[in-house]
Amino acid sequence: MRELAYNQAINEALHQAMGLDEDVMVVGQLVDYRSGIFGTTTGLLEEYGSERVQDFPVAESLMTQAAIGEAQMGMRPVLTHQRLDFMIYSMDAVANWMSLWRFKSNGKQSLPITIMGVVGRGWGQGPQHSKSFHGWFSHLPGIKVAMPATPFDAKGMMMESVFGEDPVIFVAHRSLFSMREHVPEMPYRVRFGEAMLRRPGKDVSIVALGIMVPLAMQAAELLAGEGIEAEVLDLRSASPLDKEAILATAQRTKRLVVADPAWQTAGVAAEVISLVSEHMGADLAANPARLCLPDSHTPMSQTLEEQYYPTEQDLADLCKKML
Amino acid sequence: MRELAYNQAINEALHQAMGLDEDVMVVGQLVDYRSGIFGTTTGLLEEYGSERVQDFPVAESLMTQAAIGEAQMGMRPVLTHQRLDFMIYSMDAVANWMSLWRFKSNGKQSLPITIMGVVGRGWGQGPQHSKSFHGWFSHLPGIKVAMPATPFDAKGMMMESVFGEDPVIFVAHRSLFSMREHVPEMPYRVRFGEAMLRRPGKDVSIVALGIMVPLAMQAAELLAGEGIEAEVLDLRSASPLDKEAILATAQRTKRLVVADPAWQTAGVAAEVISLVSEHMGADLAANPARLCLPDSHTPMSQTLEEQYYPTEQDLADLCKKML
Amino acid sequence: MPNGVCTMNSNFSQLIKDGRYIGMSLDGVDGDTVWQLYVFMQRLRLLENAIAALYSEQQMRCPVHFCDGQEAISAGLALAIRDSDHLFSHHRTHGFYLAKCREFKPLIDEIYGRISGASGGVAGSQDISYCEMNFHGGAILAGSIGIAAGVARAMQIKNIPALAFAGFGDGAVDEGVFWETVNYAALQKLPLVLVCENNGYSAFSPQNKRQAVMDISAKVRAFGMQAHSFFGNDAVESHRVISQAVGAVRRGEGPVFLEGHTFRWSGHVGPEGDDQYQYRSMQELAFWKDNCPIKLLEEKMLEEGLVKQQAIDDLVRQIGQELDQAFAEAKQSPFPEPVDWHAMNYATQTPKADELLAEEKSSGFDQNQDLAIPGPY
Amino acid sequence: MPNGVCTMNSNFSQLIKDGRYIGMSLDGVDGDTVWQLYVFMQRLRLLENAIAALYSEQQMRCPVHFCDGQEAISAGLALAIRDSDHLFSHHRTHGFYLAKCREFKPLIDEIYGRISGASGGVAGSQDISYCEMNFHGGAILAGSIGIAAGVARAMQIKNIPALAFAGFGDGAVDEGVFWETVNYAALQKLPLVLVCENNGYSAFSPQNKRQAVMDISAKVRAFGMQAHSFFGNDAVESHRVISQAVGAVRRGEGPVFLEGHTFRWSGHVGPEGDDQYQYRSMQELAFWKDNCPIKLLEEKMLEEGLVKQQAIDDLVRQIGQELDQAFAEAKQSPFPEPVDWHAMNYATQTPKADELLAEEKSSGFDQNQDLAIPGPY
Ligand SMILES: Cc1ncc(C[n+]2csc(CCOP(=O)(O)OP(=O)(O)O)c2C)c(N)n1
Ligand SMILES: Cc1ncc(C[n+]2csc(CCOP(=O)(O)OP(=O)(O)O)c2C)c(N)n1
Ligand SMILES: [Mg+2]
Ligand SMILES: [Mg+2]
Repeated sequence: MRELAYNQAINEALHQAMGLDEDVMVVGQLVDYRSGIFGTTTGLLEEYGSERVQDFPVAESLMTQAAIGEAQMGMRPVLTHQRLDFMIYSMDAVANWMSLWRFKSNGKQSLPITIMGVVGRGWGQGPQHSKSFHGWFSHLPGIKVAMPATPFDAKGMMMESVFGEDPVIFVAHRSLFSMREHVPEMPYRVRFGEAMLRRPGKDVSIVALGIMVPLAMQAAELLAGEGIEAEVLDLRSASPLDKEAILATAQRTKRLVVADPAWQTAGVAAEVISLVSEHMGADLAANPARLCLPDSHTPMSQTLEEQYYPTEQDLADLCKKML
Repeated sequence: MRELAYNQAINEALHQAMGLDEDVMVVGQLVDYRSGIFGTTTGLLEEYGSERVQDFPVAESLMTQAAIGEAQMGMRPVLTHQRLDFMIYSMDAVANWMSLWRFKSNGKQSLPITIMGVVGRGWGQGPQHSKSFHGWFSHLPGIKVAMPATPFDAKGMMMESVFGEDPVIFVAHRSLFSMREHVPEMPYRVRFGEAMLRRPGKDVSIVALGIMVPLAMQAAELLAGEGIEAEVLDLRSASPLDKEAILATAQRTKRLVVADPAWQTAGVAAEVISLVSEHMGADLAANPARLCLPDSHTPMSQTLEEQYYPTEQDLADLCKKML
Repeated sequence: MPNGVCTMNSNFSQLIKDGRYIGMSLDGVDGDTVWQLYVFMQRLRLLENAIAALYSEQQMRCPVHFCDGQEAISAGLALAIRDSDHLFSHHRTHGFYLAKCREFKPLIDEIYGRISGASGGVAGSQDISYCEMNFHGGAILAGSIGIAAGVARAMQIKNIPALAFAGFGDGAVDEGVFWETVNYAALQKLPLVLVCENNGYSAFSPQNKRQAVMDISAKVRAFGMQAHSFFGNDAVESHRVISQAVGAVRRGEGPVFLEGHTFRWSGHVGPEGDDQYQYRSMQELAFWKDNCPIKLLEEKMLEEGLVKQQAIDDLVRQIGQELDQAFAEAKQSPFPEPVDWHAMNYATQTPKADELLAEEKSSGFDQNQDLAIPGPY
Repeated sequence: MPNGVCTMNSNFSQLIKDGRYIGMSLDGVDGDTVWQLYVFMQRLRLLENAIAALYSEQQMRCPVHFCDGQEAISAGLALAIRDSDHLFSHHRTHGFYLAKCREFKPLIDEIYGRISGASGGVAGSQDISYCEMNFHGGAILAGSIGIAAGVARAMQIKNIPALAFAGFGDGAVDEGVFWETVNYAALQKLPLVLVCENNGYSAFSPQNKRQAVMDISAKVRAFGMQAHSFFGNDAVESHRVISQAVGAVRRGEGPVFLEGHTFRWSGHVGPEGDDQYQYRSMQELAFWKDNCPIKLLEEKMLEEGLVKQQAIDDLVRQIGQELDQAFAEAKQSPFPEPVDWHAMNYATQTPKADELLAEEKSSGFDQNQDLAIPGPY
């Protein structure tokens, strides 16, 4: 079976999407150079030309505003940011316009815009090149948030984002880009709000997001070595959340750990725990727990980075404390 | 005892702060006109002059960047936005610079900046004039978030924001501005992370934030009429949260309702429920609950506004369901 | 020109004599066009007067920004814009709305928060859109100017023979994203028309308190975009400048910036007035009232015998009747039903995805792979 | 000038003959100053060469942006800036850092992530600050230019006799906030110096692909700010233009924008090079290498007999030794200790509040009050 790396899976999704529909366009700084945003946009220019594959001035705010206009005219723009941090310049466009356009038009218009932000991690990215604001985006009505953890999902969620009708923030962790797995060749979809049970288990549920998913799988492996069966639920989208799947896994194991690659306070992990507590807190066999990043900006120095990012062992330990 | 309205309390805080320390400055569109940002900045120009009380171009992004520079030079700028929505233009300055400046300087510099954002509600403010992003701000490390619900707190938290060392987002709900109570004349402080028990009760805890506090008090009154004793905890700051007080009230009543004037998903209400669930979920006598805004943008039409904003009756009903 | 008339750059001083604008001429403009300009202005003025008069009934429960005194710019625009064009407006929507959508009713119903409003009552005066007419408002300054640029870009890519317009004030020019838009539009030669109603103030703050250089057109030109400014209370000149410039954009000559110098009579927001805050001089206001765009044109038309007083009176009466009826209907119109919040904010169908994408099952992820550590970048 | 040298506006074409810059003159600049410029450039070049050479050891674990080929601009800056001035740098920090901070060690230690680094190892090359020296870096484009404006504004308010500087590239000029800053600086006549290293590219994207008008200085002037551009590989001219302009700012004549046209030899980031992506022509690179700022000055100095080859060789050797020692020390320097994350992000003391504010008890809130419903605004 054919394998692709995560970045190649996104690249294939964009190639196919542009081939399927001439309204699809890809816009962002350097999308039309061979390096192609870490390989995700490579080759698009040669195939689809410079109108549809467009470099952009360093003007993130306008880039999103313009996409809103393009989407109104039936285009399906995919925007890229080499770091999600740069996207913050466009928050007015995102929060004050894009997210509420459908609402404000009384449901008459939709904006099928996909904004891919790459989240850095490691090699001293530091505080301005490593932030993942998926918690912010999931708080905001009117947009969806994709956080694919595998190449299969990366392709399928990119396709779903491009050909869906709502604006999507597509959070891609740079460190996942080399991960490989079988990716079907046909254009397929992975729907929003459909979590995936990556590993069944009866003792404890790890609900994980994005780059925490491989960590959760490794933690489950560690736990298995000690005879503990952890279930791993990959949320895949941070908004909407698959509430049913979350409640179902919590119901099965009665123990919940949420692993979210973001600051702990008031993020998606808190939302997952709230959901479960509201619906079935009384049924849990142990108090739920979170594994997140510290509520701190990201240090550059390697020794500090090592403290900053939690490990599979940290996650396994947290699960064990619950038993 | 002397009473002041909420806006007058802020105004007095600014007057006193500017009088106490010549490094305090007030900056924002129209701060130097007699209308004075709904009365909060009235009279400052006449007393402290146009260098320290400064109108600003409609350039919110620069306004915050400039404040970061001013704070480095020892100034204590207070920025104002007539609607918090306008502040979103400055999110790069807030998230990529202000919030991480102390961290990035390795603790050598601090930025005592206060940014007051006024949240609209009612009279058809609509989706671009009514958003409160306190959930976003409490997710972000390196900044504090004030949400005073009363004139006393408005003055004390403004003082504490101005003379503290960390950047503060000061969320002021426009609808509170006419509320009156006794406000001491001397310059005093209300610390961050110190919640206030506004009403004791033994049956259920309502943990409330900002404009939800008066609503919670009214709901408690309604409940009292039915023989139910609700405890009301006013968080006062959305970041840091007073974890101890939250856990203490939950421990007392074993029933928790969080009332947060923001979209429900992944906001401060979720954080409060998570905190409690993580620490003592098993001790609760009922599953916790939230009263928030719907995950929707704000409609203009009066009939829709009435559906959009929850009432004290909604809150009382939610509490009753728990008993 | 009186002291404190800071809203005008000196280009126009020779057109003012003893406090009166003397530059108006009907040369090269036919009588029918002049009448259309006049009708447009009267309709807009009377509409706003009616809103102002009825506002205290507290049935129009949304912020309302009046453009009385500024009618000549949207009048010129109304004659140049086509149905297939798109127009984006800032918060002061009424003039721009009327230029694009013509009908009173969808606006009035919207201000009353009724389901029959252009936006079904969810948006009100400052955020109104009328999608069917390619009209879109919004109350955050400058934001929608970039959206208009995106519409223009799509028109360019798709070879759609139409233009994107954005209408805004001198305040929006303070925002950085405005300059991002100017640069991008010039760079891509977009079919974009920027219409600036420079009324000299952003709320209470005069332009010279916010901008080091008053001549916005000169700044825009430095970025490589065509720019024209004109005396914005002269409806005929407004028509001339706008239609000429728009013609050039339609011929593919690239984007243009148009700046009409004008003045708002009302307060910044609401009908109550805000002159108690003394942010502008009464002398300045008097100058602009003396040079009311409607009066200037009316006098010229009468002077040149283009029209009789009777026709004007008939027009005013007829617009009044139309307005009476529209307001009466609006008040009877139903409010929106209880809504499904989710459906208001998210699409419920994905027809395109359904058409193009297959369902596939993941074969399961191999977790025994190391994460990459990004290199220097 | 070869084809594809898009980084230069035509103002400089008469200074180039047969691919060589012929504009250099030492007129009015004393030998000592020339030597200082030269020493600065050699120190910067050799520092970066050493970083590049050792980078593959994987001990400098952070993104590093080199400015080899661009040394003349920071050399000119180094001579004009004072300790009490503040300097804000973009991601390409090394030249700006050295202009302000002079010492190698705090930078090298920072790049190695050590506690002895200028930022204690939390920031690395692209985010480094050295607060004690009033130097601040940051990797988000344009953001810190506005921060510099704020520093300048505070200096103005507090009557501090110093200036704020911001160093950045042509990419930052794309951002709207840059224009907000230019407008505000001109409006307030801030003691601010903007230094643009225009190397013609934002990463791979050439300026003419991003900006409709190439002459940044002309655009800045249209906003009411003084602006000067110069051939940025001529260190003497850089010194002349910068020191003259800075002098004027010090005399209170308002802000200035300075634009040196130059070129980076290395790849955008990291030592590996990125010319495999073919975003720039080899001819263009060759032109700029032929006109290396160090070589141009060295030849001139030797030609005019200002210096002997021996002195140059001694200098290079001595800098090499200094660097060897600094790198050796950096590698021995301790890493940061485990940290208290909270204390890293929040102040632990509030001395000012403690001094000025009393403790008070609320007397309890009367909830029987109605919320206000805001009116039109
Ligand atoms: C980003 C943003 N900042 C501030 C405001 C508040 N505001 C509403 S209208 C207005 C004045 C705008 O002036 P101008 O653009 O000249 O238009 P005018 O009202 O004069 O027609 C301001 C500052 C806003 N709506 N958006
Ligand atoms: C807001 C923002 N957008 C994008 C980037 C990514 N980025 C890093 S350096 C760079 C190129 C900057 O070019 P320029 O300003 O000319 O400086 P140079 O690298 O040429 O010295 C870009 C686009 C960024 N750091 N910040
Ligand atoms: Mg205006
Ligand atoms: Mg550059």
